[in-house]
Order: sequence, then C-alpha cells, then structure tokens
Amino acid sequence: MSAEATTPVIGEVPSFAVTLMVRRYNPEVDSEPKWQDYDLTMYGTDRVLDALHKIKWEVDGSLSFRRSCAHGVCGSDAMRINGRNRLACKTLIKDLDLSQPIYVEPIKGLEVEKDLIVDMNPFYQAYRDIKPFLIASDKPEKERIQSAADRERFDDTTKCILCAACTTSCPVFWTDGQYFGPAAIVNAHRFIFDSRDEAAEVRLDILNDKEGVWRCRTTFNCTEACPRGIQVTRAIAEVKQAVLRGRA
Amino acid sequence: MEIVIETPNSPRKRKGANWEKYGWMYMRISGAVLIVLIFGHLIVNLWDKGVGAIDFAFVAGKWTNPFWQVWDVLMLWLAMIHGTNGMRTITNDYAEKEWVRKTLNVSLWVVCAALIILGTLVATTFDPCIDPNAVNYLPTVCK
Amino acid sequence: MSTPKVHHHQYDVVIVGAGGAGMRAAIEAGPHAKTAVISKLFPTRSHTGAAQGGMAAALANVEEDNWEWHTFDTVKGGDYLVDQDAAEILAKESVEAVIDLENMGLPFNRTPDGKIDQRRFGGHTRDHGKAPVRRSCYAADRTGHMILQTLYQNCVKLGIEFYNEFYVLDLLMNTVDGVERPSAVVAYDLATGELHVFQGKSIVFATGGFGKIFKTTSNAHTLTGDGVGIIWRKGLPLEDMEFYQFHPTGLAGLGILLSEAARGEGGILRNASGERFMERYAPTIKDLAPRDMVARAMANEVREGRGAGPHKDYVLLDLTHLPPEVIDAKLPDITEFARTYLGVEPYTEPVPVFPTAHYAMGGIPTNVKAEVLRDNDTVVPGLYAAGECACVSVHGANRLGTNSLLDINVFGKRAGIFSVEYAKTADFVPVPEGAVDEVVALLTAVRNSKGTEKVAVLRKELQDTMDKNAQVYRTEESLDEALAKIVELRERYQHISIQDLGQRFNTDLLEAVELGFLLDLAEVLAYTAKERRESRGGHFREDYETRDDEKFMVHSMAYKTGDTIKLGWKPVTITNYPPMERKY
Amino acid sequence: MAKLPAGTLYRGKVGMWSWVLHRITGVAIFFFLLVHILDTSLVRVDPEAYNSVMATYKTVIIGFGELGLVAAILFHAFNGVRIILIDFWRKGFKYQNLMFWIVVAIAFILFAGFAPRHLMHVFSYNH
Ligand SMILES: Cc1cc2nc3c(=O)[nH]c(=O)nc-3n(C[C@H](O)[C@H](O)[C@H](O)COP(=O)(O)OP(=O)(O)OC[C@H]3O[C@@H](n4cnc5c(N)ncnc54)[C@H](O)[C@@H]3O)c2cc1C
Ligand code: HEM
Ligand code: SF4
Ligand code: F3S
Ligand code: FES
Repeated sequence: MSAEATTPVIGEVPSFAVTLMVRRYNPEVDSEPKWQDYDLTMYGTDRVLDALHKIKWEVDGSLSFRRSCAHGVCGSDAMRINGRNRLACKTLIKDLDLSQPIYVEPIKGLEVEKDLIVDMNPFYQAYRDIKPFLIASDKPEKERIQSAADRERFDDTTKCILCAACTTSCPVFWTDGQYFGPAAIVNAHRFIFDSRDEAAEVRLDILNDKEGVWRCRTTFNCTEACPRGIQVTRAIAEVKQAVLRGRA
Repeated sequence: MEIVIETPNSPRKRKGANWEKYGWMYMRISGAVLIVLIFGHLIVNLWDKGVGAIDFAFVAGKWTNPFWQVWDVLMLWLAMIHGTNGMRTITNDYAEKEWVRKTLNVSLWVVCAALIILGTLVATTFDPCIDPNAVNYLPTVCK
Repeated sequence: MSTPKVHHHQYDVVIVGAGGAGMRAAIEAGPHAKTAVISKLFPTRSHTGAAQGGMAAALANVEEDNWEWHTFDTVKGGDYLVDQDAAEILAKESVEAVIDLENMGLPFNRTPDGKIDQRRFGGHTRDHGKAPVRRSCYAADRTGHMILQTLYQNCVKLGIEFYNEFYVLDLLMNTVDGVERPSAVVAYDLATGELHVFQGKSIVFATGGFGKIFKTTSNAHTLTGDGVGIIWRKGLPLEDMEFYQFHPTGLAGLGILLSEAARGEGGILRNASGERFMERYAPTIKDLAPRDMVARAMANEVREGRGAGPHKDYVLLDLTHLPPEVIDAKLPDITEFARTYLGVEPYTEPVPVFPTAHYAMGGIPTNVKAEVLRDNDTVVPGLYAAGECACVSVHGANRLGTNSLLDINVFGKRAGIFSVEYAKTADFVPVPEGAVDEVVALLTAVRNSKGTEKVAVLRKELQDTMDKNAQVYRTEESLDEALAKIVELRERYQHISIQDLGQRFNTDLLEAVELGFLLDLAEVLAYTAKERRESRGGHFREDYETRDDEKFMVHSMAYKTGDTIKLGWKPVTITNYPPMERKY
Repeated sequence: MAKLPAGTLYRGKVGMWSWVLHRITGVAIFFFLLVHILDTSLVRVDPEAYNSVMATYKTVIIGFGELGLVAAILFHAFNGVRIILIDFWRKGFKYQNLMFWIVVAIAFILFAGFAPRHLMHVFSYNH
C-alpha cells in the first residue's frame, strides 16, 4: 500500500475570508433582533462553530450560543445556516457558498432567549409526552432476547440526539407550535417498533391526537435537516400506518 | 432493579375525541376518486369545443342522463368535503386564537353544507324544460 | 454587580452532573428519596453521549469469558496501580450493569441467537493475556449515546427532577458533631443569572472529565473539570492526577475521536511507508495493545520521522481492507467523522490519526461505596463521587477501553444506592452563614475586572503548553516549563475582562469561571506528573523510562494548602495480582 | 410563539415547495369550486341568467384564469397522487424528489396539450 499517494494533505489548509451575518438579539437591551456582520479569516477544516467561537473569543464575548461536543453528537448547536437547519459543528465553512455572507440565525418556531439560544422546553415537553422509555412488564433474569432483525427494525430512530433541527424546520410546527413535531414522533417510533416494548398502542393513541402525526404534511424538511441522517419522514409514515392498523 | 412507576408523567391534555385520522384517510380516498371524476368532467366539458360550448342546453343535455347526474353529485360531495376539510387544516395551522379558529371552521362547514345541499338539489331536481317559452335555450329533449 | 436573587431548595439527594454516572445514580436514588439532578447541560448533551466503542462485561455471550479475567486485564491495563478490590467489584458487577441497561431498554447489537453481541477491544484478553477476547457490549458505534439516552429515558419514566443549565460553582461544608460534612451546593442558573442553593443530605458529584486543559482532545468544550475543581478548592485531595489518557486515534489536527472499535473490527495502524508498526511494539496483540502503548508508539513513529503527511506529523488508520458493509454496520458514525471533517473516504483511503487527550484516570478519591475521601482512608460522610470525575481507582495508570462506560454504570449505581442509604438516616446539615458569598465574590470579581487579558487567549496558551509539555512524553524540564507557564497565566487571570455584563445566558462569564478550574487542574496535573519520577501507564517520563515499583507503587494524593500543593501518597490495594512487567 | 420577526425565509427543498404549491392550488380550487357551484345552480333558476354568466366565462381574461385553474388542478391532482404514494408505498419516501419532478412533467405535458386548444377556443369566440 502506498500511503503517501493516497494521503490527503492536511495541515496545509488554505485560508479564506468570509463574512458571517449573525442574527443578534438580547432582550435585556434590544427591542428586536438585528443582523450583525463579522469579517473573518477562516481555514479549510473550520466549521461554522469555529467561526462563532472566533467571534465570541476575539470580537464580541457577548455572542451567545449553545455548544458542547463540537462533533455532532450532543445536539446542542442546531441553528439556521444560510436558511437551513444544521449543526454549526458539522457544517464546514468551505462547503458553503463563500461569495456571499453566511447567514446564521436561531432555529425557528421556538422563542429566542438570546442570540442563537432558543427556549427548548416546548420541544422537550413534546418528547416527554410520547413516553420515551421502554415499557415492559416481564422481569427477565438476564437480557431480553431480541433477534438481530427485530433490533434492526428501529435502528434508524435510535440515532436521534434531540437537536431539534427537524422539528424547527417543519412548516407545520412554525405555525402555532402545538404540533408534536418530527423529533417526538421519531422517538415514539424508536419504542413503537421495539419488539421488547408493550405499550405501542399507548403511544399510537397519543400520536393519534389533533396535534399528532396527522398534522405532518410530508414536507421532508425534517429529513433534510436531520444531522444524523435519520429518515424522519419515513418514520412518521410508519407511525401513521401503525395508527391506522392500531398496532406496531 | 425494582423500579415500578406506572403512570409516571402526566399525559398531554387530550382535547376530546378527534377525527383527524378519518380526515386524513378521507383526503386520500376522495383525492384518488376525484382524479377520475374531475378529469372526466374537464374532458367532457372543455375538450371538444371549449368553454364556449357550455350553455344551458349543454348542461341540460348532460343531466337528462342519470349517469352524469350521479357523476356530478358525487363529485360535488367529494370535492366540497375534501376542499372544506383541506381549508380546515389550513385555518387550524394559521388561526392562532381559538375563537378565530372556531368561527372560521364553523363558517367553512356551514358554507360547505349549504353548497352541497344546493348543488345536490339543483342536480337532482333539475328540470331541463324549466321555461318552455325560452325556446332557444331548450335542449332537444324538450322540443 | 448587585447581589443576585437567591433561591433555596431541599432534597434528600442532590446529584451534580447528568452524564452517565449522574443519571445512573439518579435512577437508584429517585424512587427512594427526594432527588434533584443539577447539570450545566441538558442531560442528553453530556459527553457520555460521545462514547462510541462499547461497555465491557464478561457476559460470555460469544466466547468463553469470566469476571476474573476481566479483573486481571483491568489491573494489568492499569499498570498495576489499580486498587484490585475495586477492580473486582467493577468486573463482577459488570454483567448486572449491562443487563440493567438492556432491561431499561438499551438497544444493544444482537448475536444471531438474539443475545447481546460482543466485540474485541484493546487490552481485553482471555485467560490472562493469551489472546484478545470479545468482551465489549455495544450498540453500533454509539454505545455511549445509547447509554445516555436510555438513562435519560428512564429518568423521565421515574419523573426525576432536573435543573438543567445550572452551573454548580461551590460546595458548602459545615461541621456537625466535630465532623466536616457537605451541606449544599450553590448553582448559577444560566438562563437568569440567579443563584440557587441546593441543600442535600447527601451530595453526589458526577461532573465528568477535564480534557479541555489540553488543546488536542476528544473532550467537549464543556468538560472543564468544574466538579473536580470545586472539590480541590475545598481542600479535599485529588488522586492520581498525573495519569491522563491519550487516545491513539484522534482525527489528526482535530482530536475528534475514532473509537478503538475501528481497530477492534480489524483496522490497522500504519506509518508513512505503510508498515504495520505495532508489530514491533506489541507483537502479540499488535494494534489492540492498551492505549498508552499505542499512543506512545505512534508518537515515537512521528518523532523518528516515519510519520505520514506533508509535515510527517501523523500516522494512518487503515480500514480499506474491511468490506464496506462491515464498516457501515459496525462503524457508521466514525467513518462519517472522517468524511465530514477531513474529507477522507475510509472505504478507500487510510485516515490520518494522532493521539488525543481523552480520559482522566485520576480525580476525586473515593472508596468502593463511592464515598469521597478526605485523606487516605477517612470518608467525608454524605459526599459521593462517581464517573470520570472520581478515582476509585479502577483504572490505575491507564484505563482500558470500554471500562469507563462500565465504571459510570457500576459506581454511578453504587453512588445512588449508598447516597440514599445515608440520606435515610442523616439530617440536613445547616447551610453555613453567607452561603453564596464565595460564589458572589467569584462572579463579581470576574464581572468587575477591568484588565486587558482575554479568557480565550489565556485558555489557548494553557492548552498549548499542556500539549507541548505534559502530553504523551514528559520530562522534568517540560513539566517545569508547564508549571511556570501556569503560574504566569494564573497571574494574568487576575487581569481578565469579559464583555458580556448581562444576566441572561452569560456564557462569557462562565467561560471565565471555567478557565479558573482548568488552571487549577492543569497545575495539579503537571505538579504530580513532575513528582512521579517513573513511567507507568499513561504517564511516561523520558527521564525515568521504567516503572519503579519500589518507590512509586502508590497513588498520589494532592492537597491544596493555601496557594501551594501538598503531595501525599496512598498505598495500592493488591489482592490477587502482584505487579508484573506489562507486556503484550 | 415566535413573536419575533422571522429572519430569512427557510430554504426548504422540493418537499417544502411542493407543499406550498399544493396548499395554494388547493385553496384556489376551493374558491373556484364555491363560485362554480353557485353559477351552475343558476340552471335551476333561470336558463338565461345561466347563459349570461357562462358568457363571462368566455372572455379572454377569464379564459386565462381558467388556464390557471386547469394548471392548478393538474398540479394538485398529481401531487396528491405523489403524497398518497409517499404515505402508502413503502419506497415512496425514497423517490419523493423524483416523483415531484414527474408530477411537474406530467402536469406540464397535459397542460401543454390543453392550453393551445383552450386558447384557440377562447379567442375564437372573441372575434
Ligand atoms: C469521544 C469519547 C469516546 C469514548 N468512548 C468510550 C468507550 O467506547 N467506552 C468507554 O468505556 N468509555 C469511553 N469514553 C469515556 C467515557 O465516555 C466517559 O469517561 C464517561 O462517559 C464519563 O461519564 P460521566 O458521567 O462521568 O461524565 P459526563 O458524561 O461527561 O457528564 C458530566 C456531567 O456533569 C455536568 N457538569 C459538569 N460540570 C458541572 C457543573 N459545574 N455544574 C453542573 N453540572 C456540571 C455536565 O453537564 C454533565 O451532565 C469515551 C470518551 C470520549 C470523550
Ligand atoms: C383532483 C384530485 C385531487 C387530489 C388527488 C387531491 C389530493 C389531495 C391530498 C392527498 C391532500 C392532502 C394533502 C396532505 O395531507 O398533505 C389534499 C389537500 C387539499 N386539497 Fe386536494 N386533491 C384533489 C382535488 C382537490 C379539489 C377539487 C380541491 C378543492 C375543492 C382540493 C383542495 C384541497 C385543499 C384545500 C387541501 C389542503 C391543503 C393543505 O393542507 O395544505 N383538492 N388534496
Ligand atoms: S430526528 Fe434528527 S433532527 Fe430531529 S432531533 Fe433527532 S437528531 Fe435532531
Ligand atoms: S418537516 Fe414537518 S410536515 Fe412532516 S415531513 Fe417533516 S414533519
Ligand atoms: S456541539 Fe455537539 S452537536 Fe454540535
């Protein structure tokens, strides 16, 4: 194997100038949100999160946003980048159109608390409402037996990191915020189709609500926004079918 | 592990019985049937000679045939309910105040019912020879 | 700053930290005592979710295995600095810990007959080192994610009370019956800037690691060691702080972790010329040698000019011989990282990797009941610690992969059980006068400071010096350099200023506070590393290249006395395995 | 809820825009249907009145309106089929994007067939 030939060149990353337009809002002083532009020099491996850090650490410390893991596993930093929901830590700047400013604003449909931070509580509440935990009455001595195929059945929806990118990309959720939203349905799906769970009917009943699965208009924004690549719309469709059948 | 908690968190307040599932099914079933009905309707009415050919005589000619009567009444029902239910979805989305939503939805269904009744009556009680004096409007059957 | 609003709460059990350890404790405590969990992050954002590879347990689902072999591997992996009584508990209770999780709903990967599947992981062997064994229970390469989600789900089920985005900044102690006991913690509510005093009969610390003292790290931005720092500032000791694990396979230049599972599934490390260099360093188990050995081997390849890339500063993780289906099924997330962040296609190209700061073996000393120690053997009644912030010590000088997820479950559970047991009989310890004074003083000092130094600059300089001087290879000289730098930074820290003076979501303020903890812990680490004049496990001294059991078969115990560090030593508990040379 | 000015328009893809179109066309058809039932009802009242209303349908402006209506129905109908396939066909979600373009194509072809003929008719009575 010739390592040299196939080795990508890292370390010598090109730098480039970008302008970031950030939607700023501090209810303590501002009456309404405003756009603020920042000119930065960034590098090939930098992500939007790095740019935000650069602003926070070098230009304006009051810029507020959530973040933790910095590699797309904790779900803290969903935001709207150039009009689409993404994780800032998973969006490489070089992949964006650099001829124009990069627009960064909070996710939509949840109240803005400060800059890019929104009030996630309604989102978490919808999640808790679908009973996101295994309900099983048996008390096995060891592990419950589950075939690899049964395990595979709900694999996709176990990946969810509760980032809210999906729910806040959903045009139906934007309207009045009452819709359970794709993330809650994804997490219900994870249990409805788990062969070990006994409460599929309960969850199906919850989602057969006015604000449940039937509000989904299959706009696919959720699927396109999901940083974990979950087939959200498919999961919702499967839940709809299950509600129609009355069981998983 | 000895964790036993049966109803751990309070469920979201159910807002009474709901028909969303049936509404959803209805939209799809009626939609599928409407394709046939509406395109049939459009072809028959518009293709041959265009809107220009549509007049009292044309309609009267059609409705003397029970086949077209049933067709049009069915189309009327399916489309009105489909459309009204669709509009209801939309008002539910955008009308945030509960009373606005209620008012709009009630009005929608009232209008829907009124038009369905009107349309059904018109099509079923239709008399092609409504005005025997108006000779030039009359379809051939009346002559 | 005007005095902030202060809220008071009382709970039987107060748990600080909602990672794996904190929530596992909450699940035990919640049903039996009034429990609160306080976390600076929403629970599922905790860094346990980043863990990929798996959780060790001798289930013997796929091949012969037993807890005794597991104990041996843990002890040997930890270069004999492991307390063997604790390691026995870890290994024995591992089976139950995994079964607990499965019963709670964790979707483990399954064997063809529907049992929990297991795979190989570095340092885990059959029959005392004869050959690698399949011991790691896993859920694809997001085992930690599934553990964190499952634990949170069960907390929701139990209706556990969480205070999220609350930063605990102080632990209040008070003396009752001549014994100093924990009384409450003081937390800062990020959303409002208000303070909350949580009085608890027992208090559990589960605040995770502090990888952010290094530049290249697999740790989250929020892993700033606040909990360990608070304990330190209370004058309680920290154990084995010099032992910090560097994981061999971080994405080069970024530090993002590629799980050891990549090698468990057959990935191979190669140098610039394509040589499988681990054959030279660990002939028997090669790429699956313990992390410290692999990390050092990699650093050595680079130092001796066999590194790959334009600057010859990394080596390559080769997965190209694995069928893409295997990669997709077993390693989907980490191959995704390589694609996203380096633009490398692991099906066809080797991935550039280099060691990354990963795991703190040391931390708050506890006994096997998770009770915090105030010296070598006296417990602080009512104070508990579990998870990465604690040091039981089951990891000794070097943690084996998959043993940490096990640790947080076994000792998290124990912390829950014993803290409830204590709270059942204990009374509340009165909250001392001026409970929030220290926190107010700390915050006011930062807010009012009108210096010119910037938090981000100081933090970066700290991280740079730690990477340069206290990483895989250390010397007296390099550690002195690090210590001198820290003294300088500490002085400059007095002259920082922040820009955000508001109350809502003031992360500017908290980053400054966190830097304070980072400086403290970096100093303890460098200091203890300097004093341990031997090489053992994750601690490698170029000026003392061998293990010195004569002098250093002991845990270090560092105490803060005024502004200086006092060092003590604590004997290692040995039950069955006398120290031997560690060869693989 | 979201009392604040919304910022930029969300840049959804085909799925979102097809929904927007479906909604707009649905509303348009609905209102047309209301009028259409009322005017048709005139046949029960007075043939003359009916015919005079129908005459207005024959003006050029309304002629173009009808063109729009037919386009709306074509899109709404075929996109409706697409939605039904997404809901009930197991691979529907996978091909939703492709299906959208097929919908547009079919609608366009039928429209292209219909439009000239319709305009021909419309202009022929306006001589
Ligand atoms: C990338 C990566 C991969 C890993 N892979 C594996 C693996 O495959 N197998 C394995 O066994 N181990 C693995 N580990 C190690 C293991 O994941 C961690 O050691 C373990 O998850 C730590 O759990 P914890 O509960 O102690 O801390 P964490 O999960 O880090 O949780 C800490 C909690 O404390 C809270 N907290 C911190 N400070 C404060 C404060 N001041 N106030 C209030 N709350 C606070 C945080 O909000 C958080 O909730 C990995 C680690 C990393 C970084
Ligand atoms: C020609 C055949 C038709 C088909 C196949 C069809 C199909 C559909 C379907 C499947 C939906 C549901 C969309 C969803 O749930 O996301 C829908 C919605 C709707 N339809 Fe139709 N439809 C047809 C004709 C009509 C007619 C004639 C009207 C007007 C009277 C109409 C008005 C509406 C409205 C207003 C909506 C709601 C749109 C929304 O919620 O965004 N449709 N249609
Ligand atoms: S489904 Fe995807 S987008 Fe939605 S919350 Fe989960 S991870 Fe985020
Ligand atoms: S964006 Fe919304 S409409 Fe349905 S497909 Fe996704 S939930
Ligand atoms: S910071 Fe964790 S997902 Fe982006």
